[in-house]
Amino acid sequence: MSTLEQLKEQIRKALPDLDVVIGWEQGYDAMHATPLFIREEADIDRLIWSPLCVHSLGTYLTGLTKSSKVQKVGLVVKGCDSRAIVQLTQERMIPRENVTLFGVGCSGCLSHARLEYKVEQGGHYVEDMHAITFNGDKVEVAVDGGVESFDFDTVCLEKCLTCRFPNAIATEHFAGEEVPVAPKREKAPSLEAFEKLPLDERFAFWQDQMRRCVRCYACRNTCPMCVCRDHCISTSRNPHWVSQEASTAENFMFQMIHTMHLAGRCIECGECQRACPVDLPIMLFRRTMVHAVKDTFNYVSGADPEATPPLLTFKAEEDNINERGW
Amino acid sequence: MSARTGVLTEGRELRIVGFLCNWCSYGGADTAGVARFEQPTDLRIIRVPCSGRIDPLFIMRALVSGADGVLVSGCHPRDCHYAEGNYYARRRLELLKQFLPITGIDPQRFEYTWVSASEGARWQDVVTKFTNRIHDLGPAPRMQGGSGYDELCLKQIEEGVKQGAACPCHKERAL
Amino acid sequence: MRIGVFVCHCGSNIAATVDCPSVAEAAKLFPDVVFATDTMYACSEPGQDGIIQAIKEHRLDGCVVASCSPRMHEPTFRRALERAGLNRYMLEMANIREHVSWIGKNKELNTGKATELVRIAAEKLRLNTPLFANQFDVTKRVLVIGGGVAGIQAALDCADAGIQVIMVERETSIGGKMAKLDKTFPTVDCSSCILGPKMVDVAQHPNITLYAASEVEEISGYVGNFDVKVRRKATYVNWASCTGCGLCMEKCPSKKSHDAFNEGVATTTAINIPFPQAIPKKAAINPEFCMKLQKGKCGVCAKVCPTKCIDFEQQDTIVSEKVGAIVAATGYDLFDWTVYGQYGAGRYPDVVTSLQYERMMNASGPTSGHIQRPSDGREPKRVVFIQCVGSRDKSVNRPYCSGFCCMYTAKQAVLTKDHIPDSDSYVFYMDIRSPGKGYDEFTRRAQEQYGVQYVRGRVSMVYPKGDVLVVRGADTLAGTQVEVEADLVVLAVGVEASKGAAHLAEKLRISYDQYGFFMESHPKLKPVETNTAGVYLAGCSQGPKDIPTSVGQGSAAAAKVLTLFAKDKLESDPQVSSVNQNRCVGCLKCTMTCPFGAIKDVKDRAGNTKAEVIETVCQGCGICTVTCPHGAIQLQHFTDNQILAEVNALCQPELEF
Amino acid sequence: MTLTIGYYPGCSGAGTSVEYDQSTRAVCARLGVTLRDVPDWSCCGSTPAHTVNHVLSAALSARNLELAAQAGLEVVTTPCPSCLANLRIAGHKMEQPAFRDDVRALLETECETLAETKSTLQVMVEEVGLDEVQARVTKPLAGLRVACYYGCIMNRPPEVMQFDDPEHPMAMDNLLTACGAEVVPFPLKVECCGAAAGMPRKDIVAELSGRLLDTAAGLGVDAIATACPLCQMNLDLRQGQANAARGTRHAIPVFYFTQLMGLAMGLSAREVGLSKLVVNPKPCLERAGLL
Amino acid sequence: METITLQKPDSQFLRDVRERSGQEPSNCYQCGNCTAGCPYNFAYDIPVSRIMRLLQLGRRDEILQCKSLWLCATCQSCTTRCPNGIDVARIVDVLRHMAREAGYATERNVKAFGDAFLESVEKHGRVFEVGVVAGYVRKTGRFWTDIELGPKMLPKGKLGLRPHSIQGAEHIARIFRRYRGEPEPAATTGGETK
Repeated sequence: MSTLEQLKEQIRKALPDLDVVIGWEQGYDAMHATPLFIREEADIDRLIWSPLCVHSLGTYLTGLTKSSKVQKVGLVVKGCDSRAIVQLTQERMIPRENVTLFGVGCSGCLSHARLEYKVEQGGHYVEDMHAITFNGDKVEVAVDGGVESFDFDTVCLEKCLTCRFPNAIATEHFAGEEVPVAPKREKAPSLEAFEKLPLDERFAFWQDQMRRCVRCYACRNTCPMCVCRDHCISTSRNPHWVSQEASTAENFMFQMIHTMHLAGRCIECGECQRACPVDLPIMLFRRTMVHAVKDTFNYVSGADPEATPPLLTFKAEEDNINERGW
Repeated sequence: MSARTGVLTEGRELRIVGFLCNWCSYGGADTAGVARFEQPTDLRIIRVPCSGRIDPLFIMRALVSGADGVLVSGCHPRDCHYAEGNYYARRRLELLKQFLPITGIDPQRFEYTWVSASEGARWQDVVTKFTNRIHDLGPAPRMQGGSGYDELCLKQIEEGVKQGAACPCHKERAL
Repeated sequence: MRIGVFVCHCGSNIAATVDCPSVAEAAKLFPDVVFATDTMYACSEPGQDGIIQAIKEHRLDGCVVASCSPRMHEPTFRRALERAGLNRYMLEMANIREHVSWIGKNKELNTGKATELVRIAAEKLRLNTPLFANQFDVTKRVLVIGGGVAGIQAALDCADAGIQVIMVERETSIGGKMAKLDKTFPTVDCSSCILGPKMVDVAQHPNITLYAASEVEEISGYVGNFDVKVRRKATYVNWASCTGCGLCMEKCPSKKSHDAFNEGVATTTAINIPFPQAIPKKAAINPEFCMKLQKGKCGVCAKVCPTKCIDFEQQDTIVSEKVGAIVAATGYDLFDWTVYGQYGAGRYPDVVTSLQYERMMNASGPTSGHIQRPSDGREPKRVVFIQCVGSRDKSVNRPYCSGFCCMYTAKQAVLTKDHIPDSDSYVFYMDIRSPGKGYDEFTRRAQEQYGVQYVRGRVSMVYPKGDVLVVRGADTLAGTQVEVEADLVVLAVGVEASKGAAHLAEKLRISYDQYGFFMESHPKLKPVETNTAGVYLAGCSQGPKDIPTSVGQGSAAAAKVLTLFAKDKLESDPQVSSVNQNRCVGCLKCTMTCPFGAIKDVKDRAGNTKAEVIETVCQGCGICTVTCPHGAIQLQHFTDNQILAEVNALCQPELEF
Repeated sequence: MTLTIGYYPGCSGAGTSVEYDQSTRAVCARLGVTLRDVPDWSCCGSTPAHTVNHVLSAALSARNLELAAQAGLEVVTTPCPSCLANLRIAGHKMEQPAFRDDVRALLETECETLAETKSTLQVMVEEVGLDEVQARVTKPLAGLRVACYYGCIMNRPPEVMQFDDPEHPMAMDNLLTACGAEVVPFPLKVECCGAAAGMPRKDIVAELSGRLLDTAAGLGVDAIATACPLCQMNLDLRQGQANAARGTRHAIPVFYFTQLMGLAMGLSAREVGLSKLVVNPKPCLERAGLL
Repeated sequence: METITLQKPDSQFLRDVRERSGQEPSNCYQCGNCTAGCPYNFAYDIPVSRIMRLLQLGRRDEILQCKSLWLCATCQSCTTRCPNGIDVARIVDVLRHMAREAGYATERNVKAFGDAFLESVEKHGRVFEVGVVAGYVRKTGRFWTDIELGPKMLPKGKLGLRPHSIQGAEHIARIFRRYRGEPEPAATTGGETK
């Protein structure tokens, strides 16, 4: 039985006890998947599982579990998605007992942005792509009557290159085989490249990038860890951290709030950057903070439901904080 | 002492914001004042009850809004008036310090330290050292300009449309 | 909002280096500022009246006072505002003295800085709101830590006023250092004759509970409601039945035990009552020297004890007490003088400390008051006193003056002459510090009547030559080197904070200086208060002091306690955190970081979890405010918006120049 | 034990304290310590140089430290405390960049790496160790009452010398105790003997060394052990001058501690250069049954 | 005794000493410990603690003309025991340099001995003790200096009669020349001129 069939079977069995199960279905074209809300058995047939299933569905959880209509939720999760659930559980943001997780192992998801860039580079229009096949290490795209083939590593999400959690953790169900843990890179290549720049060039880069931010808050809305929802301090008057002025500096300040609020919490799902309509490389911020947390507190978020997040605790003698003799 | 501070007071002041806890460091700064320990004048102190009250975002806010340097000081570890505030502060501030370089903001522009209410001389030393450092770094670069659709961007769109290409924003396909 | 700004000259303290009128002038342009003026002394009566009058005249809603540190005069101006009918929290201060005028000489820069500090304060004030205090109950019991003369005085004063007192003493008897002294200066009256009755009063007072051989283990709570855990150390003697008969001491075969009370001048028995006047007069076993506890053999004391109170199995016990106030009177210890290699570093038996010398002179001491050289028991004929050993010496990190050594050295020199009329005494001193009633006359008498040779200069080295000690020093008044042969050398060893003081300070959450002395709230105006409400200081725990000053401070601390207890309810500081229940998402992260357990979870009407602050428990640190990602819990008077207003006031384009 | 270490004998080692040099080499050989002379070493400048100029003094010293480092010697030992002080102070002060530059200008060399200096006494105690010394003793110095005299600059100032107690050093006491001698506590261990004032102002030396001799005599010692050529010379060679000036009749032999160590390890009187001593050591050694 | 005018301290002198020694004379509180421990005090004309006091008062000439500066053997007693951590020996060393520069040498023989010593170093790279004595005698005319010791030392082989020069002697000599600011002999500096 394929992973998908197993998954469907598990959902079919569990569905009577659940109000809704969220998975993915084929989207508006061959290139995209969209979230699927399974409320009755007939919906199960529409479920798909492929590298197109990029969305971290945990982002719906905090909203859903608060709704009076929904009591029990089922969720299909990849490794990265499951870390979000672990982290939310740790922070007591969701009633974990009301959530049923259907885990899968994942060998990487498609980065639409990278694929589209490659297709455009090949002289095609993005709109002309009409089929996609995942064939081991290769991705084949039907475009303009021909087929373009790419190495999967060149068009997958960057997070998949460094992924240490390919298999969903702490789930009630698990479908298919476990995928071996084999990160291809130690550090994200984009971060490695960026860190080679001197400070002034980095600043100039962000000046340029932040100018483009339209403050649509897509990055925030899609973030599974952004639990404040209506009470985000980036859009409130009290407290009033960011002015409504459309300026580069205020855009940057908003990004800083998002980063600092994710310190010790970010599970690197990359949804923020994926959702960004102007493709701001904000994962550079996230990853830097994740590395800082790992180096300083030896802490990996979303890995252990029992752990205490690093900023909610302390040690009188910190192991790795060098106070620089001031 | 004046030999050390003289150079600075002759030049232009830079914008240095200090966040000090009320019980130790603010008192230490008072002690330095009572002892007439001369210091550079650039620093402006904001009093907070405890270093644990200092949100790293205050520091970010100051740096984004044009501060050339931010100095945070609290009670020495183990001496917090509220027992634990400086321990939390240390974790938060350390992460900020490590994060800053990715933004292109020189992490040297932010420092956190511990000064007790009795350490007037130490406070003088910290202020002088930090102010000297900020003067060595010079004024901080500022994020400038409006947001994505300011004139520059509009011009680019206009050009893009002329050439029949898609919106230039979407041209840049970052990873 | 209508804001008034008052820029204080503080005489010339501020005005000398800050152009106060132009600061006031600039302040008039700040948002909401409707009135600004400069004033000679804002804190003086006319100054305060001026503020009150301006509030009324200009219908002000709040005031900015630019003057000294808020740590100095914030309460003063808050009261002034209240007298004018405003809420006390509608005040902001700009510290333009300690942080401006006193640390920079450039008037132009100082004036600019002062103006900006006023601006910060005004911007914050615009967001201030009136705050009102809550009331809570007081436990009218006091904990006195340390049973020296300062602690005894504080305890007796409180107890006499009808307050229950818990006294905790580390040693097996109260009395502290004073109990060891022979005579006291400048009256040369017997120390134990004046202290003894007070010690007995402590033992017999119905309002005093004494825990000797005990230490404070843990303190939690807050002013009016402290929870204290006291560790009663095992003495291996059941004190409830010990009568202090001393039979065990007579029979104990382990007679080489360290005698801490006698400063090691003599030895004592493993089971002992430290001195005849000890309070409580109970025996205790020093386990280091007890053969039964060390090797399992002996047990003689248990056999001879008429009340069978020896218990070799005894363990430490913890008792809990609730108190409303705490007096820390932990006293001092002597500096470890053995770092002075040039004085023999403890190798020469005839070089003794001043406290050892007290025991040697004391009629109830090991030699019954006969001064004898520790090396050969001979009566010394030439005694050299060296002052400032571990005082005023930066090289051993003790730059401060220990205060009372000059006086006790003079006393000891005088007593030496009394004990041994044909003796000569020499005192090496740097300066004679004798500011006290009858003090300087006393040091003069030592020189004029008793013929003590005072030599102004330090001693460079002491070395043995035959059976005498050669003391080589300087006489800077004669301008040369001097040498004297001595039979006995007495070092006036400086004092330092008592061992473990810093550790206790951490438990009490009070500050201490780099030498371990507890920090008072204000060096002049609040000498017995600390920065932690309800915790007071007495005696040498705060800094070196002589007996009358320690006693005075003990009474002062008691007065502070009684003042606190004079009210049935205390007002809590309204500068505490408060939860905006609309914003709270019930994650309760704030409860995880709160050091005081001041936040509890409650359910709102819809059954959603929300955080709620227990106002009397909240201490106002603001850790929760930073923890909360949604800004739902805000520390009143230091809200995000208030601090942001200050940041924004400082960091904005128009301030560039 | 195998230990190789740089060796800086100092000018007096080739002259007035030839027996110190000789006995040091002999004892080291016996202990398995290989001494490699600093190639083409020159005078450290001694007291006269630092009384004239600190940079000149440091340059004269640093030349040797650099030569040693170039020869692959990380640590150099010198028996002479005066050399030791100059070499160590030079190294210490050259940690300041400005001072280092001044020295470079005189030296014309880079002074990139400089060897560290330790006294031979320190090497004996810290590198060789008391146990090792004790193990080599074949003729314990039993019955020899010795006062150990360190001189004023072997341990001072402590920040620079970083060895033993500045007021009550014990290294030599422990060393000679390990060799079986009866070491008496000598209170004036670090008092100055008069140092280089000998030639221009011998009255000073007579007074200061005289005091030391008086004190030692008062303790009833058979001999004094020293670790400094200048001290040894002042106490030994000038003992007669001190006697004359102060009307005393001391005849206390003054050894180098290495000579006594050598004797304890079975070296001959010739091997440790006993004949070079001015006050005849024979009677005291014979009394103690060591000759 | 002379009345000291307090208004006119030689503050330049004080600054020089402070700079060259790296020590702060105002840290001294006149406890006298340096004098107390000074082995040479009996031979001094001004005790070291008084030198410190005169230094605080800016009394340049009195200090630079005193004999004590020349008698100090830098035994470090004062430095080791100063309660204020002042390197007193270093200050005296610096004062001696300044006295030398100012042309004062109130203990001529001490200076002569030092000069003779350094001459020997400059010439041979190492000290040649007979040479030092000879140089000293030449400078002072004190032929009978320690002459009685000669017979004790010569037979013991302690006074080498031949100087031992080293290969690097020329390097040492260059150090001295550069120190004095003398030009190098043409042979070593030529060749660069165009």
